[in-house]
Amino acid sequence: MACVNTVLGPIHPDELGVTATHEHILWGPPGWEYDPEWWFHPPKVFAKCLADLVEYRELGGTTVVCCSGIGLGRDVELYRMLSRYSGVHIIAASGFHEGRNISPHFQDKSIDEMAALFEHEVSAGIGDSGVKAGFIKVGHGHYDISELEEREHRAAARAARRTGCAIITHGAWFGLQELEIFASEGLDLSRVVVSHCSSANVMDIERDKAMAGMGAFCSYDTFTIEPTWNVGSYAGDDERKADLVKAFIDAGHIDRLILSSDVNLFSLGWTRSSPYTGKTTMADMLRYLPGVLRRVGISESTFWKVMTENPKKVLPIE
Amino acid sequence: MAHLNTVLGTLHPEEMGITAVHEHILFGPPGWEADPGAWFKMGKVFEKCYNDLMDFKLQGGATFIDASGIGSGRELDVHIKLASATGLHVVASTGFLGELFTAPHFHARDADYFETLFVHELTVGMGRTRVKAGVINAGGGAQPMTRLEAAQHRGAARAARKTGAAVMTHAINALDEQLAIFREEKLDPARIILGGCDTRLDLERDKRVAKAGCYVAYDHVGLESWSRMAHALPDQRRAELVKAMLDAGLGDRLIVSAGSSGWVLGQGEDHLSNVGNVLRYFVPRLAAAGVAEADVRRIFADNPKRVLPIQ
Amino acid sequence: MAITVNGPVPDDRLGIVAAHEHLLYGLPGWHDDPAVLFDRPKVFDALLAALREFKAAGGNSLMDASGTLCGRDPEFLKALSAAAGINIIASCGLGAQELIPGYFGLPLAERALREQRRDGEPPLWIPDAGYIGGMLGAEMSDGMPMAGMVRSRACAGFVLCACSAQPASEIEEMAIRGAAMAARRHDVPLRLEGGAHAPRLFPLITAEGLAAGRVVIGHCDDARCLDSARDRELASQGAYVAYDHVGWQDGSPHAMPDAQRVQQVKDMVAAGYAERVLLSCGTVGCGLGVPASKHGVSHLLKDFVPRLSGAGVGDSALHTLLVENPRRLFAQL
Amino acid sequence: MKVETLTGPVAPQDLGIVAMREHLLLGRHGWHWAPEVRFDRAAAFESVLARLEAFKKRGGGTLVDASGITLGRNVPFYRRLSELSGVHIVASTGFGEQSSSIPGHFLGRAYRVSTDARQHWVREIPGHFYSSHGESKEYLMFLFYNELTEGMAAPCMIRTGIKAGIVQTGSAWDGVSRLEEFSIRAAAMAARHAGVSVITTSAGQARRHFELLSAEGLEAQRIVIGHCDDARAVDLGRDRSFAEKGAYVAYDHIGWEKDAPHAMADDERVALVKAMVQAGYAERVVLSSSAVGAAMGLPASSHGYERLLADFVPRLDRAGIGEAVLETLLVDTPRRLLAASQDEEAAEQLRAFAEGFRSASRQQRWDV
Repeated sequence: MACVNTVLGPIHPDELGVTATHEHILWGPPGWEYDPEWWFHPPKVFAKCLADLVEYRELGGTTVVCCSGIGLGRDVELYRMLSRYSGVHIIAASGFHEGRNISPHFQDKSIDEMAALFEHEVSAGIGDSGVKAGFIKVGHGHYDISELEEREHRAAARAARRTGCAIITHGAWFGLQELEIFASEGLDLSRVVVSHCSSANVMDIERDKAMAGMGAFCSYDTFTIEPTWNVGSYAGDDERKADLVKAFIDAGHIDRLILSSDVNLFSLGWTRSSPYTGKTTMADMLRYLPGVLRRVGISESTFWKVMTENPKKVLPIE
Repeated sequence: MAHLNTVLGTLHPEEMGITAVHEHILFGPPGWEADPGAWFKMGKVFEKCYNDLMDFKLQGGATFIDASGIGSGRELDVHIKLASATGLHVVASTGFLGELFTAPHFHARDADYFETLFVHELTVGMGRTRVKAGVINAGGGAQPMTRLEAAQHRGAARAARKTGAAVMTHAINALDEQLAIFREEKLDPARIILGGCDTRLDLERDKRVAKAGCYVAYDHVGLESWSRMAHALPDQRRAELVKAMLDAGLGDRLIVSAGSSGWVLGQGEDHLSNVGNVLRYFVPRLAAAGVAEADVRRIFADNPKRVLPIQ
Repeated sequence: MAITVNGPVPDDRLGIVAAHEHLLYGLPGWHDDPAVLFDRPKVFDALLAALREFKAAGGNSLMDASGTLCGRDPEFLKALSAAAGINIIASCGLGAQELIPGYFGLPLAERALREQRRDGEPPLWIPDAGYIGGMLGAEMSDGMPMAGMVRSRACAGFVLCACSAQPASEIEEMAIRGAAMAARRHDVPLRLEGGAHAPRLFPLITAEGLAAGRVVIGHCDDARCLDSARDRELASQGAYVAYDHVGWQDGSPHAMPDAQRVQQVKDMVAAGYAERVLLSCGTVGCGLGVPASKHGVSHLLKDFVPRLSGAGVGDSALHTLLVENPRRLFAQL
Repeated sequence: MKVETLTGPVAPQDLGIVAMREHLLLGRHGWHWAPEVRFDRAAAFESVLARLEAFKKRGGGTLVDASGITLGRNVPFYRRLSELSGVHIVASTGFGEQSSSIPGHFLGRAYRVSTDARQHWVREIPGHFYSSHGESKEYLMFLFYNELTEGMAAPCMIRTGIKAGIVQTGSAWDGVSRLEEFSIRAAAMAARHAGVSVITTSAGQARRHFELLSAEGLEAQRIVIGHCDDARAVDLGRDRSFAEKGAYVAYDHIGWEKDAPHAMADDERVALVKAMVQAGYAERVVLSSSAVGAAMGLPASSHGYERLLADFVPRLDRAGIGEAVLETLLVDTPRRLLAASQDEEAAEQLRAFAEGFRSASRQQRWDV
């Protein structure tokens, strides 16, 4: 009996509707609260996120998957308020991010301790809130999969096998190596979403086809980031990303395609966009992405079908 | 070991400091969600509640007891976010505020049901969470007391004896029946806070119950004569009441609060009173009425520290 | 034109309609009770199976009569309707006195206090029939409200009101007149729960200008107040009489054997009021703090209809009862 | 000359006996998300209060909490403990070892820009967040300096008026990473401008720490090399060389012989102290027990703060350390270290620089 754990309780997969599979409501490396430069006025941030989610819902979106892991901006009570007062289902994440963004408390935990933590958050609940995490987030840095990150991957794989939940990764730089680690742990690769396949510096259609062949989902989720935003590996003009998606669909892997925009409604301790670019939200993706894809020959109905059907294949927990 | 259940965990009584005993963040009768005319912008209201609490904190407050019972404005997520954002110790409470503030689902229930419900919320957690309530509300106001309110009082008394929490009543109209029920359930008077003692003024009654051990709460500070509530009266009268009780040597049984709410669900912004105004305006008024600084400290810090924690 | 949760459906495509069901039913405030377990995915699956069974038995549409506050979840009904391929027509309206929460009662109680207040106070807002009418009308035109002050895109398709045992209290009268106003303004059916007080309240409803052909008197098969003369009288005035607790044969005060209901229907058809009778099971798919019904929605088509045909009710009459009457209820007057 | 404690400024002569390096709460950032760490704040308050009162009963006057910013510091909690127990508490700012006390927020700055040539696509836009802050000692300096002069951060993004009195810093045992070097240099600059002392944590890189602190212009009289009694690196020569240069040496793990794997037995520590005293460096030695009041996810200490006065001082007596020397060790030296000596002119000059620096950082931050 499949279910999807949202912050307001489990729902039936049919209720997912249009789902943005790799978004962030709040995201920031742990420890930002120790840096007074980045303090903010909490109610203004809540009001801003609420307005963005309401706009997302008005444009047809029903579900947002917040991929902020433990200590990386996940705030379950805030998500419950946002979900309740905007009508959008929000799915919270367990797991971490890349190695250096794992909080110091968890850095020397063993594989089994991390697996127990993830399993607890998905099956029992996050802290005292009684809210269950919907999936596990892992990630790796730009240069390699470090020892800590490999531990995190193996722990996530074991927890995912025990709980039946999905794994969403950060970073496609070493996507194939990640899938080998998951396969060595005996995880069914159709439960894995490899994200940021459309990062500027790592577009590689052969790798994506190989991953899709192994059953994993490829998430092209850095679309609405303005090309002028320079730093980091996500920028890059959207036309090249749209061509990549078209090639992926032409290769017959449309059922392994995930589209999203990896925006931060509010960044904790850093700023997602420089002063020269606007602040995009998921609503901008629903407004902007169909046009970008239509120009490379992908119809709008295909876009809405992908946004509705594919997340329903990966997010539900058996 | 005496402790107070806040929405962020436990708290040692010594850390309570100046306490707002009978306040609300959101307050209103159940069923307001059905009427879009009563809807509001949650972003604006959250900011207003945040500003109210921060104003209270900057006036010197440290602990905030939210007296909205089940279904009448108690939203755990709002409490937790405000507690973590302002640094105040916010305590959520269980119990109901009377017939009109009880949702129909609970109308046909008896005292045993209420007892198990309150004990569950005080010891295990509220709703699906494991966040524990800190205080029990026993509302009422109907004269004579209705069956449902009597069952709620009885359930509250039994839960208080079982868990060691304090009971906070909200209206003085049916005082004799309330005290009869508490006596019948053998609830220690020192665990009872009689709210609303400044709605129907009777100094002798206040002295009588204070001598019996109950705490007398003047908890409508700020509801001046221009307010539309039936029991509004000038704050000067309340200051005189406090002075009279102190002169009678009953200062250890006094609680003063504003009974304010950040947002009244269904009626909009509550201009009547503000939790920060108790410290900003009423404390100087007490000083002008001849109340010593130590007595003010006793009313706002020592008395709540003695009655509210779970013994 | 019938307004379903997934948009308007022409009345001639409604097919067989179950006139009074509860997919989710709970007293207002059930969500505050930790003892009430609402496992949403499991309930979704169970109701999906029940609706598919109803569809297999030939059913096409279903009128959910939970009203605004009693457990209705618009997004849940939308997804369920889409998944099962069944038209779900949701309802709005306040139930009987004991189901109306304090928000509507508080201003009236406060008005009693008000007499002692001095003059010059700002006016106290008190809800009246017009306000309730506007509130329910918005549910049918703009969308049903969800928890969290958000309107769902799903709109309500008909209005319901109810009256508890004693003569209607001030709030109930306000709710009934409000519902009638909303039904007239949006030209949708109105369901009055409880046959006992129908004769006294029917003129109150039609006084608001609502056509008799839009009024459904529910629960006329209540064992506590069976009255065939009253049914015929109401039918003659153009209202619909609903025998909508088929299958509730034991375990509750209003229960009675289905055979008796067969007789009731036969009498009405014999008396020539076949166009004024609606049938349904009044099942509770998922009880939120209240007991669910043992029988399912398909009990009407699988068990009751064969009984009726066995008892001599012809196919054309059955077609009228199950398809024509609901169609005419929603059709252009 | 005053000492910033949690209950406000205190005259140095009122400090009494000082325990130079203790922990009230100790937990690595992230403990609150770990389900296995059950932190009962009321019980923790009670146990820490009991240990403080025992310390006070033994004659203790002041206690320095050397957890730094990210190891579980809770300023309102500490202030109430100080008010109730009567013990002056001096809180500390600064980061310690990178893996345990510098969370990811600060790591991003050091790594992201300092990577090697493979980051060819990083185009520098002036004023953009990374380029203006990466590898910036001044940024961390202001983080510590503001906590020493304006007030420490309470755990809800609010700056309290309670100032830190000392800076703690340090690095991993086997080496000093890039960000640890920045935090040590920043600690030295902040301490120099605020006129307070610096105490380091692990003695594995003691000499490197001393070089970095001195390189930033912090005078030796303001440097305390901590944990010199770590069994893995006991070196009397090293301690003596620090003492000659005017720095201080802290033997601050008294009482840990049972709990910590690489702890030194108290008797050996007595011999160490005796050797330093006989070498004439009595005013350069500082004693403490690094006891933990309440631990969240880290090993707690079975001994309390009174262990220093109840158990170790009698051992020193028996070993022949005179009363006058004990007075120096426990009262005079800490008083000199904790007395802040900030001159107004330097503070004013720094304030002007700070304003320029802060406006640069705010210019590109997106204000909500």
